[in-house]
Amino acid sequence: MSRLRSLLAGHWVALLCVVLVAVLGPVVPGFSSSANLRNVFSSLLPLLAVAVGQTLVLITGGIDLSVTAVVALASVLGARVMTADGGLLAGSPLAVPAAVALMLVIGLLVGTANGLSVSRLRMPPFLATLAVMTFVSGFAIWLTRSANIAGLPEGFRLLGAGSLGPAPAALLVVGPLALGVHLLLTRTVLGRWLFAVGGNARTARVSGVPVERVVLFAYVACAVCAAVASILYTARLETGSPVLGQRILLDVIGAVVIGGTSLFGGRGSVLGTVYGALFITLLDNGLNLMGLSSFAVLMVKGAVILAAALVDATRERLERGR
Amino acid sequence: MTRLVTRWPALGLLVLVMAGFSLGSPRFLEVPNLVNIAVQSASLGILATGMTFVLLTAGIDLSVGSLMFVSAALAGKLVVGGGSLPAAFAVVVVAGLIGGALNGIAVTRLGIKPFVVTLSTLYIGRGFALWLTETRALNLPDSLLTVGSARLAGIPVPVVAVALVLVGAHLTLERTAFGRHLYAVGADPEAARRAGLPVRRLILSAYALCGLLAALGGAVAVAQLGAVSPTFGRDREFAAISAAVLGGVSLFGGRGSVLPGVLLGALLMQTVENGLVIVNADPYLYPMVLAAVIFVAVLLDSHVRGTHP
Amino acid sequence: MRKHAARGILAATAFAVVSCSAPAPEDPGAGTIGVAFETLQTEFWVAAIDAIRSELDARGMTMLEAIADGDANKQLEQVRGFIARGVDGIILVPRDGKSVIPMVRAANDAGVPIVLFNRPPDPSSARSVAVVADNLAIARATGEFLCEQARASGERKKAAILVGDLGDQNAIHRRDGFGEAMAGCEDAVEVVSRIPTEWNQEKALAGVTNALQAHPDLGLIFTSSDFMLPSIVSALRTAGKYHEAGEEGHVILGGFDGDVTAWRMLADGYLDATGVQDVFFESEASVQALEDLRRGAEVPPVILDEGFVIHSGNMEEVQGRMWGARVAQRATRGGRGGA
Amino acid sequence: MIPSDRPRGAPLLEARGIGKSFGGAPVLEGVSFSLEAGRVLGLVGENGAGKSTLMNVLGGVVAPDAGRMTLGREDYRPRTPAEASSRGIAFIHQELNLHSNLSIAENLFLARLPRRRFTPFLDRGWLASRTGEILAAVGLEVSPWTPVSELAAGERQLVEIARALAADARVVILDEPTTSLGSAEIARLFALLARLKGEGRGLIYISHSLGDVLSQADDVLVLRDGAVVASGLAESFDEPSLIRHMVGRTLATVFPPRSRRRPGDPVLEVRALTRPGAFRDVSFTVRRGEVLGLSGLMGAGRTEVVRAIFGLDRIESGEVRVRGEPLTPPSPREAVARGLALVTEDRRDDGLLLEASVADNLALAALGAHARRGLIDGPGLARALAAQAGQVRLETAGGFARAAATLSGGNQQKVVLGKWLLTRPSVVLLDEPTRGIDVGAKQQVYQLVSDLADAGTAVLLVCSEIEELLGLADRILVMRQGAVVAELPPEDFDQERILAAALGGVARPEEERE
Repeated sequence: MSRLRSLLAGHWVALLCVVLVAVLGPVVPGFSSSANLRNVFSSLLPLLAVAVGQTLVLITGGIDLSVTAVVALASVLGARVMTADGGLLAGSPLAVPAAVALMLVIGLLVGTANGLSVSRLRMPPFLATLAVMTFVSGFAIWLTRSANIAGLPEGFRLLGAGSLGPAPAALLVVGPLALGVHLLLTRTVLGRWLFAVGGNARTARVSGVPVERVVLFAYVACAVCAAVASILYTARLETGSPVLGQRILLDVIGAVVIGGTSLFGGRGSVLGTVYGALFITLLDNGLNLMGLSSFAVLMVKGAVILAAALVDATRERLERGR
Repeated sequence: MTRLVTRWPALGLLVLVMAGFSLGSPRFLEVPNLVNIAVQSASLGILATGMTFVLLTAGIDLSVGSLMFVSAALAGKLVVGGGSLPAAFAVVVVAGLIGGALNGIAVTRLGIKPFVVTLSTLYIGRGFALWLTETRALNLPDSLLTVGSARLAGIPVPVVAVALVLVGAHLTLERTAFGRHLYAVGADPEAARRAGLPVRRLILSAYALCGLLAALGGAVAVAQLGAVSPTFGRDREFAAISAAVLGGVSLFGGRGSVLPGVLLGALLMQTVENGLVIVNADPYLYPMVLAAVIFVAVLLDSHVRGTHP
Repeated sequence: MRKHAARGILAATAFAVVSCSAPAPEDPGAGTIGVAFETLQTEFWVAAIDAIRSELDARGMTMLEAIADGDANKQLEQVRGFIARGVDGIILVPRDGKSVIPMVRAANDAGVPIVLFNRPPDPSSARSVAVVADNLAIARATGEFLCEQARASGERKKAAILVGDLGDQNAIHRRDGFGEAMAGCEDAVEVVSRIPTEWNQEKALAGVTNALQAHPDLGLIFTSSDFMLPSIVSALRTAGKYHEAGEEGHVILGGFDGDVTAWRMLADGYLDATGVQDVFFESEASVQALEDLRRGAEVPPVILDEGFVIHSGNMEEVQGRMWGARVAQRATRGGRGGA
Repeated sequence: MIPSDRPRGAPLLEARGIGKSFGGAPVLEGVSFSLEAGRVLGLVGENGAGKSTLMNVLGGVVAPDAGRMTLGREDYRPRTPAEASSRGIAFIHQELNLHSNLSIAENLFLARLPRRRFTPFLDRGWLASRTGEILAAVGLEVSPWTPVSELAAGERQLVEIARALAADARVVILDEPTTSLGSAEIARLFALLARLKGEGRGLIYISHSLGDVLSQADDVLVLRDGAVVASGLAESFDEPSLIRHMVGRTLATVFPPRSRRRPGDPVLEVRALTRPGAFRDVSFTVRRGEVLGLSGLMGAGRTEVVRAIFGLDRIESGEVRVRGEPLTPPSPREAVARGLALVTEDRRDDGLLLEASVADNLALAALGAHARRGLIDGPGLARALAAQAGQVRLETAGGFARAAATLSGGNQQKVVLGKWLLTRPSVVLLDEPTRGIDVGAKQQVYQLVSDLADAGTAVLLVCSEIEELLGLADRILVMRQGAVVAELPPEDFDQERILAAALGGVARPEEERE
């Protein structure tokens, strides 16, 4: 039942996306052009990577505010390794693989810190990850003394800009990632455990679910997803930046929640998150193309998220009433 | 003392932090600096008090910083246009109440989760205020600064304001039916409903109060600044939530206190920022030090009070 | 760092001479211009976008605006959006010189002329015109002027600097420029306090108050942006140290931007100097450069806004180029609030 | 206060022809009864018989479609719980309704906290003295400002009753008031009920414990499928007749026949298990095919021992062995891996994922067995679930996709049992497995326990209903104050002896129960 409901929620948002396209298409010049749809797609992918990770954490009933800091720290450290401007491995053929590996390891480490704080030290996720976010992003800025790092190797930049046939290279990263998490949630023991922990951690524990490890996994996976997004963002900008992703948190959580994942845990799906991220990206893109002033963009975005949540709440209430 | 510290980990940390800074600079423990800390904590203390009302109902208000900005912008426009300070103050109060009440209505009547509601109003409010101010800074007349830096019986006005708010909120929460009902609603809304409490109205009032205090906290800040810039209030919600939680307020509702809880939380955060300037720390260290203090405080708190659900 | 910038300008010049004539000529009159700003959080940027808007209006062009709110990725998306929308030109305030390169390249690929406003790109093969003020140099000049004031006072001053958001390149350049000036001024000034503000007035106020507590004899304050001047004034007033230049106990004040508050404080004698970027020149030059590019004319890759330091000594002659002064006078004439 | 000289026989609360349907399905049909002042009406019925809906109608939670009610002499048609309580109806719920973060005084007067005149502030003096009086009346000697979180379960139940007194309720409805109480506390509760009766209040007593109903009630009302199937003076019923009315058929024997089981090798060995403050030096062995009963009063440490064996709570010293091998590290995960299963006493918080589907709940503990390298074998799992549901006789309309929260208590318990049996456990720990479930479901649980033992499973059964232990266990241990004080072989099974051991030779206040 619960899964059916979240599935409905996901499809409902897909419908919303279609409506958005139908409304904006004729009004906004260039909106339905293939170039623009490619833009939407390439903006969607890194956001989706972060959002998919966040979905895992929200399903366990937690929240991870530190994803933005992971994006930033991974970006500068990865760039440090491979930049032609005095990077550790500048010019080496190993530079790109080593940098990518390091970026993923950053995700692993920060995720472990989050996960242990929540599972082992029993800190409330909101504050634990808020503190980690503040620390890690401060650390990233301190490391670079505010400077951005350019001179990234061509091979790395291709991850952001390259394409294979019609598909952007990033799709080859995010597609399998999303599919993997989807299969994880729907087909594996670990997936069921994630839902169980979010549904009722006490019951899960009594039932032999290794609750602490499951929670730890969710935070680690979430941070690694953020690191993947960091790779894409960094490649796309051809720059390692200590403030990369500083402002994406609200988009990420907005996307996941619009996609029908519960903030209280136990409910959510990757498909829903895909739709949610698509919706946010389309909205952003459409508002951008309209060239509205920045305050109008803020207001419209806020109002649309609220309206989406309202429709979702109403729909759910109707379903419950039945 | 030991008992006090185990009961209020923020107090122990505050003592530690103060001891550390006083070693770093002899000026830190001088009375004028302690007064500075009190003045600088005023706005945050008021915001965190408002946040406490909402957190007690197991809600959250992410729009606090945005509401600060909206009410300050409205009142600022009025003053710049020649309105009087009392009129501007009335605007602040009304704008805060209305903004908070709108959050409350969305939460209680529309059935949307507080996180999503206030996330949306965060965007909407900021957009609205930027539109109002044409994204320019509003420079307010000196008369406002005079109020902000005045002293009543030797006590700076912002400190008087925060003291009134803290004591008022404390009495409201501990000694009135409304306050006790908020605790009941936060811990178990279903049982509170069965007991005949007007649950929706209580939650709505909590958000309205939070909005009011956000606006007041903004006013206290503006009275000290003399200006409202487009970044006014940005990210203050996180500071307010942190201060409240450092003071022992639970994010899961029904637990926490304004005195000494929120007071300690706000003082701790502001003391760290103050001390770092006094000892002339590397600017890059600020966020890391503050994050570490918050982390330790929350860690201690969750161990003293048992685990979160 | 600065060497890089210089090299970049050279390289870009070379490229530009070869390539800036590429776009196909068309009717340069009407058209749609995408204007993407990294932020609007200080008044300087608002003044700039307003100036660009009126400049475009005057030429009958339509303006689309986009604010990235400090997020370079969002800005990349916005630029791509403009291109998809089919704009005739882009004016861009990049977050920094490095992350802007893919944006410029995207515009190049689409044949859309692009002008970088206020911040130069790092060296690359991407082609753009940059209308820039050298934040570092102007801040250094301001710092040097403040240094002279301190020397003239005859005592060694303790100084504080309000640093902007550490993630913002302008903030860093201004900090570094001031730092360079102070490095050559150790006889007269000792920097005792560096206050991070995250471009937040409240933090600035608390920071200055605290610095005054730590160093009651603070004699010089430099802010990385004029919009934080009210915070300094408030802190000084509360401490009883807000005095006009020449009065006993005057704290030497310097700023950057040249906004309305700075102009008033200069006029009243409280502010010693502020570094000014010529917003009107930059706006006009940017729009003109776009038109030239569209027409196929040659445009140098870097158009420099020299900027200047305004102080009581030169106020009469240069205030006409100080945007804060113009905004303030217009506001007074039009009777409009907001200043 | 209600004048106690109100003439007997005048109905205090009267309902005539109450009907209610949900989505076209009738839940209550033509229910009528009357409650007289100073009397106790016992209400029994299987889960789903309509008791809770009837109570919700009385409590103003749902409005009836048909019929009318009078309270005193006035029309009674409550629209909200608050209105019901202001008219003098008080509920004492199965799940406690107290706010544990508030003090006793605040709980008693929550919706009517008094103000000091001309101020917005609470009149704490009045609150304290009034609460003190009421607490004295219910025999609870603690400060009115004690947070409820610091009270034991039995004390909380007394606070619930104190709350009814504070509201000066004319009608007090008790819904399974004894489920969380030990025998001594039950005795105290019953004494209090007698007092309430004496004051002229009307009581409605709802319970699955038919013995309690028969001993406490003056009149009895039996509901089945939403209609009254029997009513009359309590004396005219006995347990078998009540059960007959409730289930609509005669249950030949309540407990499954004890087959000739031969306990085999020791499977679960507990050696000198100790945790100061909870239990000390507890040792016992459960063998293959044996049902070991664990008896004792509330707070004797039974639940604590069971949870510690399963690795849920800390052990200070001692050890647990499964098939001769020590169970280390003690964790639920390890316990499950070694073939242990635990049905906890708290179904909602420890047993179920309420929002998740029946299927997800059933599968939770046995996922590993139906997966290869972490990948779930969907069809295989579905087959196993269907088979398991059959074994525990789980019948749910709407199939396995329903949320567990929507099931009746009995079906929820079957889901929990099914979840564990799916792991093919060799040791099953059952903590109050029949609490709060209806007679039919109880019967099925008994059968399951018996079947398990027959199939060679070792069963440790914690149960407060001594009859159930007597009917199911092969051997009974009695705990008192954290220690095992008696072990009884079947030939010594005797209710009196067990109680005496549980109480530790103190004079039994238990007579009223019989």
